[in-house]
Amino acid sequence: MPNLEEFRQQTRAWLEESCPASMRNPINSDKDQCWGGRNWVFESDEQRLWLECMAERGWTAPQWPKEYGGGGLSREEAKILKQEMARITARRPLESFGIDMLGPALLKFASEEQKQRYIPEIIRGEIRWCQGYSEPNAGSDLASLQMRAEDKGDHYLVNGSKVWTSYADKSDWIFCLVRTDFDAPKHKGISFLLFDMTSPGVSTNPIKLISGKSPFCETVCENVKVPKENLVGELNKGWDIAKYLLTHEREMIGGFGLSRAGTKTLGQMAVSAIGVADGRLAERGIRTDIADFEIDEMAFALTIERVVDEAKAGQGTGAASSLLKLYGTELNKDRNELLMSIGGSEALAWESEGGETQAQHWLRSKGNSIEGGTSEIQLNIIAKRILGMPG
Amino acid sequence: MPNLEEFRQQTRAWLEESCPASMRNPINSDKDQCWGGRNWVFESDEQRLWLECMAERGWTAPQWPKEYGGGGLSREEAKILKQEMARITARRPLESFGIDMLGPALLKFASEEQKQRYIPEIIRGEIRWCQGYSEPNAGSDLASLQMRAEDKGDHYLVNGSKVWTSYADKSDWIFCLVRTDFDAPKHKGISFLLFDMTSPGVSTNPIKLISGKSPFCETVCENVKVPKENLVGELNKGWDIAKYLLTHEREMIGGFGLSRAGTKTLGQMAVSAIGVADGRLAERGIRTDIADFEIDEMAFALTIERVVDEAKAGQGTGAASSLLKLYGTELNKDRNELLMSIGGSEALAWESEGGETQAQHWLRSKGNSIEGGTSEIQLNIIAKRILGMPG
Amino acid sequence: MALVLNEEQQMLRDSAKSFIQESSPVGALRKLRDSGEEWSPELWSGMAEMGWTGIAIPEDFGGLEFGYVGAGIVLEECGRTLAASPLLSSSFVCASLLEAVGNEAQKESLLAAIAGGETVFTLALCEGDRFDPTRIATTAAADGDTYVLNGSKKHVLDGDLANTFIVVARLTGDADSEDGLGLFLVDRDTEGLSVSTTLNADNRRVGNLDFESVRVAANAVIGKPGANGAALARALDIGAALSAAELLGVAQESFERTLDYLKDRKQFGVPVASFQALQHRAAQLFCELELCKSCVLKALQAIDQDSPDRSTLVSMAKAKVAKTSKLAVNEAVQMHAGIGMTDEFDIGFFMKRSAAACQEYGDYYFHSDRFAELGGY
Amino acid sequence: MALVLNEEQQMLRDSAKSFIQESSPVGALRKLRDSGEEWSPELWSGMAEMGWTGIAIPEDFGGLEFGYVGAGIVLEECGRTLAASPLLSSSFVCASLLEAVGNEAQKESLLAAIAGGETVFTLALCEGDRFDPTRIATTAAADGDTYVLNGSKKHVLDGDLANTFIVVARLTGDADSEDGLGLFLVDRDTEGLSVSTTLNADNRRVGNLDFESVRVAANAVIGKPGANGAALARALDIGAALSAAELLGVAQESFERTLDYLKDRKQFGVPVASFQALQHRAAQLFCELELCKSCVLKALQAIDQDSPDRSTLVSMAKAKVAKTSKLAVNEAVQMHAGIGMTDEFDIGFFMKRSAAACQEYGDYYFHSDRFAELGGY
Repeated sequence: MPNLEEFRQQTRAWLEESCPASMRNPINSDKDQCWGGRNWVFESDEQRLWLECMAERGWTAPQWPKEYGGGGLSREEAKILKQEMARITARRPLESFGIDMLGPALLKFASEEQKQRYIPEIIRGEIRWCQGYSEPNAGSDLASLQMRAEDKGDHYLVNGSKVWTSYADKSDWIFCLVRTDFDAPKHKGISFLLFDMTSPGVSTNPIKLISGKSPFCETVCENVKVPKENLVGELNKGWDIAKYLLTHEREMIGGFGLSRAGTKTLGQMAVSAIGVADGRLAERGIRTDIADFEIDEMAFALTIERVVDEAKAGQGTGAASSLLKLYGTELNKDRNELLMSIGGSEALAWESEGGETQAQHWLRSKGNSIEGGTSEIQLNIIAKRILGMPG
Repeated sequence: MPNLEEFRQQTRAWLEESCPASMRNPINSDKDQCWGGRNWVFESDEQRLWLECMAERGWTAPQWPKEYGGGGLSREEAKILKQEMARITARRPLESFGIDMLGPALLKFASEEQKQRYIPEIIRGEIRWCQGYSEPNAGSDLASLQMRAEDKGDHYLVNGSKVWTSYADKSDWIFCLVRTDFDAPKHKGISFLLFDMTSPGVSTNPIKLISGKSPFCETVCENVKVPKENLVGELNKGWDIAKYLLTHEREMIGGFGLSRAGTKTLGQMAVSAIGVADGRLAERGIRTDIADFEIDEMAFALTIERVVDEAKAGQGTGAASSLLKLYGTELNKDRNELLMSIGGSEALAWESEGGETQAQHWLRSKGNSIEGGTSEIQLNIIAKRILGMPG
Repeated sequence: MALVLNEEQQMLRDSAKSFIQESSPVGALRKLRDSGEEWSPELWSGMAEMGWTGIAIPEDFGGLEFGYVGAGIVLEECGRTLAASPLLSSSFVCASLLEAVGNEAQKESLLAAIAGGETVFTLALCEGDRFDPTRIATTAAADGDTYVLNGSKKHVLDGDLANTFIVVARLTGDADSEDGLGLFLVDRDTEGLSVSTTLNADNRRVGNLDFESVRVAANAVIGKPGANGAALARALDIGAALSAAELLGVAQESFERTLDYLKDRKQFGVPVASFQALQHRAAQLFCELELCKSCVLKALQAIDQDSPDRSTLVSMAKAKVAKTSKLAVNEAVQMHAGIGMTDEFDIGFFMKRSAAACQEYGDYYFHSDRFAELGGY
Repeated sequence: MALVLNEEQQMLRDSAKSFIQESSPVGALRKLRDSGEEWSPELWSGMAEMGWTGIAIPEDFGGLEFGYVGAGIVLEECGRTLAASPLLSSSFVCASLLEAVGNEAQKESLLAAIAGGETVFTLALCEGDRFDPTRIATTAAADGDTYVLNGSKKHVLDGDLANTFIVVARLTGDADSEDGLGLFLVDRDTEGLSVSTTLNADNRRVGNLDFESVRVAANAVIGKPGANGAALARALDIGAALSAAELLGVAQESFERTLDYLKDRKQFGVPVASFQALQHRAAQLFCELELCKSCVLKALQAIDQDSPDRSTLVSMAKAKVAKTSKLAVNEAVQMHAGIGMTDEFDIGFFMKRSAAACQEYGDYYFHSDRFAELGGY
């Protein structure tokens, strides 16, 4: 297809010209990742510039419709853009839950006014969003949520708490599941609401994890007034939006299993750390476990590839997200257990000068199989929805 | 305790004198194990003689009361007898479900007349017993059994089928769980019945397993008349007896994990089969798995030892039988999987001149975690009875 | 290349499935076993008519040139019904060797005969009980332009059916050295060759071969003696990858049968499939099987594309599928419980075939070790 | 010897449990961490008053002579509340070395001081990141009747608390040879010794030692240089077995806390403990823990009885408990789910301590390898 080749050439030329040199460096600290929003302090002019010129073309959200400020690219063009950015190791201009989570749901469920209001802001990185699903004591039983939004005529009055709201303390707005019908069966009284985090009555509290500091917060709402126009989709039909978002989230988290592609393999790291005897890794028990892990890791990567290719070929089952979430997160835990064994006593160290320690990565990985729906929930979903087991 | 030492000396002397030379040889074929009963054909005069002289002293059932023909020995004396028999590698004079299973239940639940009638016969090996618990389609849900025993005034009329009745085709009598109340909740309408296998209406059918021939049968009863005096314990209270027997059976089957004590270890067998490289078993993956297995095997053997010692010291939880059944049978399956890997292609052979092949042992071992209550049932029991988990 | 079957391959799968389900359901294996037979010549003729015997052979030599992805599709379906045939030995492994290093005359005559299913070849390689393609003590001594073979081979797959053996024998070097091997065509009835067979748990027979001064003519030498390493390695990768494909069929079918059984069977008044502990185990096994599907397809594509990662991908596939298949058949028998232990019920046949196929062309241990070695650790 | 605690040992367990639960519950660890401290000198004094610092030391040298089963009981209870102390390093491992090869003067003075908790010793052995008691490159050069040490040691347990190090250094041979090692007492403030410490995930600090021409006087040499192999091997077995005992306490307590949590916590309207999949996992873990109890007791008895199988039993125990403890803490966090990931909740402390204790005196891989080696394969 000649126009794709042309698109590639143009994109390459534009990127070469537009992407500042420092935006091609590897990510070294949190500040290197631009999250945008009202209170974002750009670490450099180049960071600001890069966001602005990408946002102008809608390339912070390349496949979103042009009418809302998106890039309007086809899947093939978006892939080319990604490849060309990778070619010059360009950073993502904007990290955003608005783009990764909320946006797709808005495009599917929101009213025209809502799309026109919220989506351009998201694309330009002007509003930073956070997500409010889980609640204290709800856990895997997400639909048992208790945050209330009472109809007060011209507004909803919101009361309750959310947990695991990532970056709630740094976000401008929240998208949120709330209970709007208090008598209906639990899945049926839930609505999807947006509100400004600066509304009176909203407070946030960072949560410390076993691995140390975290972006997670507890978010408490006390008599928060939310305009009724902030309801997305139908009243009491918020669960459909939640399911759509959760499936999306599962796929992202499942990707963890592969997040270190391109770096050294575990086997190579083990050879560096442990050494070789008789032509093989000196610690044979670990060698066997590493081989098992790497086989699974490769098989999992191929499975992602197959799922994507099947979807393209119209053969997909559409039920892969639970499998990917389950397997990817369990693999990442295995990987970290092996890294702890390979590292030996050195891996136990808690403090380091350069970012997180291996021990902290290891502890953090334990949350992978909990957040976004526990492994047990994924197994239930697979058993019931895919395998058709009753009960 | 001087009288124990005296008992040991006397026992040793008596065994030396009484145990025929051929009864000290290892068991090589099925006929070497004497099961007694009406139709038993002794393989030699010595086999008959050994049974008779041991039975005369009650030493086929050393700890049973003297009044019914038992040995009347204390636990310590019985242990000495066992040790002294082991010292000269004397065979067990009688294999018997009457001794291993039925007898203890009779001593606990039967009437005086029943004890006097059945127990001496068991001790002398005159009646061979089989067990009728499981039924086709009942599986783990033992209490859902359907074999009916209707009260016909002077007798019960028995109809239904049992499966997994070991050696039913060779046995004289059966002890059996039957339904006597058809309206009560399922555990509450069950009774414990004994009857003669030559009764009109009883037929047996051997069951072939995936591993080949087996002692298991299906036993069908069509209008079998059973005298009412053959009921053991109270009417409709048979489930208590069943539970007592099952706990007993679990402990026996769990012992499988250790049945090869004294022979070569798996590691040694692997060294013979696979050879050594760089001072270790040449196949390192198998080596790791063997070490894991042998550690578990040793830990399991020590756990049996600990359970026994704790029971002696009055510290026992009394809940160990499910653990032993579960772990012992799973270990035996692991052992056989490893033997298949160690043996390689040779282990796949189906026919051999000397008894069962490794492949047959391997396939047979798969039944260990099913018979006598599946592993899943043992896990349920542990979770609920020991760990107190609800539901 | 997309990790997905193309339209042609999907059609092949559909036709393979319907042919094998009809002509060789699991009941056919039971009948063979009960009558003391190992294979069905009628099934073999049917396979030849379907073109399976030549599916991976170039069109020039009478084959369909469908590649090894196609061969894998066929064998996976055979695995699902446990259909026994020498397809893997003859039409895939031996044919690949002949195609790679045979001379034109050999290819013309032999490949066409294999493609037509008129003859059966098998590879006589291993001499011990564990798969070890390098430990070869059987010798081939040059005598003019002929060779004289001495030694023995064990556990030769389809050893009772094969008309001709491709024998791997040593020209030079120690029993352990990788070089110095030659490939020789030896007919079953050659003087000095004695063949005995062993019945295995899966009702297939393997051959044990003894060579006592077996003379091989010049035209029965394949390739260049001492220089067939790459072709042999590729043939063994083909064997391992296709054995993984067959095993995937075995495992997948046991899983599906078990799932159906759990849904049908009631205990404590509810379907057994409603017990959460079994649901989670089934879901876990499902995931493993999904990974296996990806591995097998990728390994077969790697062969067809002559990928530099071929051996790594093949070892990944065989190791992963062997491990998963073992889990699948163990879960199958355990979840069927009592009835699964009876010979009357078919599920035990899957366990038996799985154990044998796990070992063919290298077991889990062999391939995970090779995977690590190729990974540089 | 019966595989059961005798009455005296049971009383010890009861008193140890109530002392440690009261004086050092898990909250004490949190407080130490939050205030940047590693240990509590008050707790240490309390332990000394209880006699724990001398529990395995002969009465002649001021100890209780309660044996290593007694030491294990104490450490298991410490494991349950994650109580940090240098008991294992000082009172058990170093004391056993001094008792075995120290001369009378050393025993009189040093063992009594250890037994009274007045001083803290630790063993400076490993030089790499994985436990390897034979790879010793630190040298000890004789100079008259003194020795001069050069080299370094890593990850020395309780390296920040110890007043005195027992340093393993090489007199002769390569870095890998098992013979030629000497044991040297080096005080913390000796000239030429520099000590830095690293904070680990479990809030304990390990030491990194550098020896630059550190001169050791004749009376600071323990045992006969080059001939302490058996004593060192025994001391390391003591370390591994007691580390298994502590780890058993960690694992058992995480299991029990998790079980309680599952019973309390409701999801979908029922207690989480009523889900069968979790029940089966809990039951499986229960079985593994029961096996661990048997292993640990047997290994400690083997030390007390000087059994010829001591090393095999110790490696069995450490390998089994390390594997089980890892499972236990992983299940604990997973089953606590979200709240288990928060620092606010205590269960994460068990995961951290488990990882560290798993590695002390050899991890699962080290001990399962040694188990196989001792088993002749």
